[in-house]
Amino acid sequence: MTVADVGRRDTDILIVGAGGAGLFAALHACRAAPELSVTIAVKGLLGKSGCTRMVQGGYNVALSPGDSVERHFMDTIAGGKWLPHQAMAWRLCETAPVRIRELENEIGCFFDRNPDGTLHQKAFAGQSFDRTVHKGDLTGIEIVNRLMEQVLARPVERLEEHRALALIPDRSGGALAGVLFADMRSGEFRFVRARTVLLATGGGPTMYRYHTPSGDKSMDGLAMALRRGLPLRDMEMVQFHPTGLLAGPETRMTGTVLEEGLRGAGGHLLDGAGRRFMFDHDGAGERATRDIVSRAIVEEMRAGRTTPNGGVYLSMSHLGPDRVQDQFGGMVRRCADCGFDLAAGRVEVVPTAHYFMGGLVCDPYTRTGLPGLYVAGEDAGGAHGANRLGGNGVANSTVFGGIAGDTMVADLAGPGGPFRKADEDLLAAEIDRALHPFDRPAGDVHALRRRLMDLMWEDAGVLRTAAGLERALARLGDLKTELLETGLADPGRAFNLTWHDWLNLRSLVEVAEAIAAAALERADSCGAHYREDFPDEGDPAAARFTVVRRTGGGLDVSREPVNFSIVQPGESLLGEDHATLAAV
Amino acid sequence: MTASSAAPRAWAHRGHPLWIAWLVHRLSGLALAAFLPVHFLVLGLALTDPAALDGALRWMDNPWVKAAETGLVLLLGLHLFGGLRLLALEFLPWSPRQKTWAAAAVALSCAVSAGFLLSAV
Amino acid sequence: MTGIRLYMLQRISAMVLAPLIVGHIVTMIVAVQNGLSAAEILGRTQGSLWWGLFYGLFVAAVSVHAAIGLRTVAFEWLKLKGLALDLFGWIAFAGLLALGGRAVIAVVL
Amino acid sequence: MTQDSDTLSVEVWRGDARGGGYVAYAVPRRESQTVLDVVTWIQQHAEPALAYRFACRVGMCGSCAMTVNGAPRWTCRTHVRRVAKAGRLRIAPLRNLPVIRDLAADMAPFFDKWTAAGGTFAPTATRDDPAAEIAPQSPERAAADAGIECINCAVCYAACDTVAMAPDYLGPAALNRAWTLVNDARDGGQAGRLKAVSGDGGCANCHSHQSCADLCPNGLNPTAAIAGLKRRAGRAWLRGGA
Ligand SMILES: Cc1cc2nc3c(=O)[nH]c(=O)nc-3n(C[C@H](O)[C@H](O)[C@H](O)COP(=O)(O)OP(=O)(O)OC[C@H]3O[C@@H](n4cnc5c(N)ncnc54)[C@H](O)[C@@H]3O)c2cc1C
Ligand code: HEM
Ligand code: SF4
Ligand code: F3S
Ligand code: FES
Repeated sequence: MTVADVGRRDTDILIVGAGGAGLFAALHACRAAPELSVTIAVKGLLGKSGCTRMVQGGYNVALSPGDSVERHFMDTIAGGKWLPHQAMAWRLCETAPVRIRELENEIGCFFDRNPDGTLHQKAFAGQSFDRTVHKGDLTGIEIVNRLMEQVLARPVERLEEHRALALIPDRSGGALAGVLFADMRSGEFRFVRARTVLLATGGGPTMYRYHTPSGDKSMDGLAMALRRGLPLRDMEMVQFHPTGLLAGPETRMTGTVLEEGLRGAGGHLLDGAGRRFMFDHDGAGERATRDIVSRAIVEEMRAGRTTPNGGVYLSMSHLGPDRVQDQFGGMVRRCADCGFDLAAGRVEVVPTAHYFMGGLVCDPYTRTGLPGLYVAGEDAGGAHGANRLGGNGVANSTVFGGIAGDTMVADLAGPGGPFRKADEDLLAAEIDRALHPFDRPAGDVHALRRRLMDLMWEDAGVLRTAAGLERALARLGDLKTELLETGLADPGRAFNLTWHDWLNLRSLVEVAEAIAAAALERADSCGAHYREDFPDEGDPAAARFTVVRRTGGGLDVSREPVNFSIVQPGESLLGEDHATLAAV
Repeated sequence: MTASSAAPRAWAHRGHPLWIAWLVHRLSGLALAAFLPVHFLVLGLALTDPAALDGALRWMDNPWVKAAETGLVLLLGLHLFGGLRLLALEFLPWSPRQKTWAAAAVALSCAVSAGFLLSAV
Repeated sequence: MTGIRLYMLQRISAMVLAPLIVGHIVTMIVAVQNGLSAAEILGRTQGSLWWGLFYGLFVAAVSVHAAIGLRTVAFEWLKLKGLALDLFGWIAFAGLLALGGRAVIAVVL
Repeated sequence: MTQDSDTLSVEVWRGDARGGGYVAYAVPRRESQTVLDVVTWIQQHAEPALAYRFACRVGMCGSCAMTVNGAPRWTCRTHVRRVAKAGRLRIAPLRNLPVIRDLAADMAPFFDKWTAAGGTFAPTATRDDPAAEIAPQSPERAAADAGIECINCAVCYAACDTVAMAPDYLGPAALNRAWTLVNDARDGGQAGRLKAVSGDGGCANCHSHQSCADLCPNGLNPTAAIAGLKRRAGRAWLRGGA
């Protein structure tokens, strides 16, 4: 394989990833500049991969008369423990109403209505107002199906089952020239040169034993950015959802999320002996926030009070099986398909890695430090700080995806957008890197993946200590060495899933190192990050976020102060009446 | 590997009652369409050769032919009532009791052909 | 390979056929009771405007209905396409209409 | 489920567009085990080159559908217990679509038809307007809602014999989507959509086999949706064509 064999093509705008961020960027770019060529490349099928599709709860947006952008913003900042990039969080809250109307009026989504025909907005944890727009508990399917239809109907070039392997800069290294892909179906390499590129591969902390995101997500975007030396922020901030399904080993059902509303509606968490334990940990019992419930469950698990598969029980039956069936039909059916009776029995659950708050450093217009590269969605860091509110994830990907589409077109119109000549040596090196496992003796990639998931769960999971994190880093180092000696049994590259499992694992290990390094650096507890050895929350006024970048061989972790550009800790954008309302 | 085929086959989506109802409708339609020209030809004999028509009709008194005719009426009934079921499905508001209607169509056609048989013997 | 035009023609003709066939079956049940004979049939039908119209309409409707049905089957099961398919449909229609028309004339006139 | 309860005998179709055949594997039985888990086990332990597709693993993305013991199913939410006959499974790619490799079918024709059926919302308002006020209990909205939770898994498409017999037929999923839009008061593309579903590959081809409704994992009823389209298209034809 040499660089000369690589298929090449040019496009004005290249979008990597087709979740909420990628699809929105494509639509906005098409609309802003129909004359430009837009290409969207995705690891799975367009509209059928990624997590936006999996959104259940809904979409936060301040629409009601009593609500306001300020209030949504304050909830976001408080939820994020004053760590969010305030200008980004503001843009998120400010643009969400526009995006929702766009989804409704232009894209064709139809969200649930009140009986009078107005949009229904429900309560979601951590928010001072009922502002979550939804479509039953399948909101993401409605959003992504409608976006997908719009993209399919436009002259957007589609590269499906194309895996991005590397960002390729120009010779100077100072700007992006394009992206190297593997066409997964044929196994061929393809270099897409673009005047501007959006990275929207959607993060996704799938390096934990229990995780919720889509199987195609393996942090490839952040791994690629890291390799080019770009700064990543808040990498220690991994959100765990307290109730992932625990169905035993060797089933892909394990880790998938059982919705928040089950606890909200009065579900009980029981230990292995059937004892309700949440009130030992928090006065709010099962209704405490995600991070608190997750920690409580892990403490029970550590104490050995577990179910047969090593978790705890979620029990709904005391509410009456009929009522549970009525209110949570979808969840009940899903459990039943997997062989569990949610309505009348108990289901084993465990905390599960759900969302990644960290990501590539960017400005509120999605520009990164590398000219030609933009980032949006879960790959971008900043908007959520130390914790993401339920309902702010899909708002984030759709808001900033659209902004990215507009910004890329605007920037192309200015001086900034020629086609650049790729660094051909780097291109060749990246191809070699992707082919690495084909020259090694065959080994068990899947066993290594399980080892990664175990070690991250144990040493860099819900509860963290310096010793554990140091152990994690050491174990990650060993794992990486072993991975590089582990090859593939099948030499064919066409639709070779095991090759992609290998590549996934490599991305995951590299990003896992950044997570552990950032978590070690942050010697306090803040939002989703909990250090048993430093349980105190720091002073918000002195809040500093972590920044990880790869320098030479190692990772360099630094801290930067939060710029309170809109509101200072202790202050609020809401007037007196607002504050009292919030207190009610 | 077993025998190579361009694409694997699937079968189990078939065979449910409503799929069978379709097959019955199609086969009965085809059978009727095959019979009708013959029927027309026989009747056309009245024009050219009335004696032959009588011969044909006498031949139809034969019990075997009676049985076959009953079969014909059954086919006609199946196609008629099956067809009415389809027309109702397509032009009336949706009814969740599709299988019941299909069964009713079959039952009705059996009743009608039984009636024919009784009156014929 | 069926557009809405053929579909509607087939459904409309089916709706026309349905009562006619019911009428025909009833007649047959009544008629066969006394045994069939050419004289009996012709006695009933010959010179009757009503039977003429009845069977005339029947033949017209069944020719449309069955021809479209046969065309569908030819497409789906015999893989006929394009011109061959349309020719097949028209021939089925014309054949049924001719044979049926002749039979009506025979029994009515 | 009789005999040997700790192994499953699984036959998997392997091959590509040029042809292929079934290969047998013995897979350990687990208490919690979906058909997707069986396929995954084979890829991870027995056949590293096995090609298949999945994403969400919880019945939301519609990527994982395959033919399981002869019928199309979403594999991530089909428990082995429900489909294995005497501990046997036979797994093949979805029917009515070209095979890429092994269990992965090419979904492109399915989505091309989705677009061809007018399955794209045509706006009549903009982001500057408030969301339309539409009563959820209005009959049109109820009709649209009844079919909206489609995950485009193509199970119905693979189950439909009419698609098999008439390859240009748009198929149940695309027509079901068109019907939800016909009932969407906000849509401005009705004329074009009606034309699309009235044409040669349109709703008139459906013979109401109802295999689609029988097997749709989400309990949707494309047959009823297509009947609705037939009525609309028929009425329009009577007005314009008669
Ligand atoms: C189960 C679940 C429930 C959730 N519920 C909610 C909720 O109720 N409310 C809420 O606000 N948020 C929710 N979230 C979070 C939300 O879904 C995500 O934050 C958001 O959708 C991310 O959007 P995205 O566009 O960045 O990424 P995604 O939608 O994940 O899309 C990423 C895309 O990139 C592609 N990709 C990945 N790697 C590569 C590569 N190497 N090359 C090419 N393409 C690649 C993927 O295939 C995919 O198409 C939920 C998440 C999960 C997992
Ligand atoms: C009694 C009145 C009749 C009714 C209500 C009726 C109804 C129908 C309907 C609704 C169809 C369409 C089926 C589909 O597309 O799935 C059909 C098909 C057909 N009919 Fe009839 N029909 C009648 C009489 C007849 C007669 C008398 C004949 C034959 C001479 C006939 C022959 C056919 C054929 C060949 C088909 C095509 C079968 C198919 O496409 O599967 N029909 N009929
Ligand atoms: S209608 Fe049902 S079976 Fe068909 S694609 Fe949609 S969800 Fe799948
Ligand atoms: S299976 Fe096919 S024939 Fe019609 S009712 Fe469903 S689309
Ligand atoms: S993997 Fe998404 S539906 Fe099965």
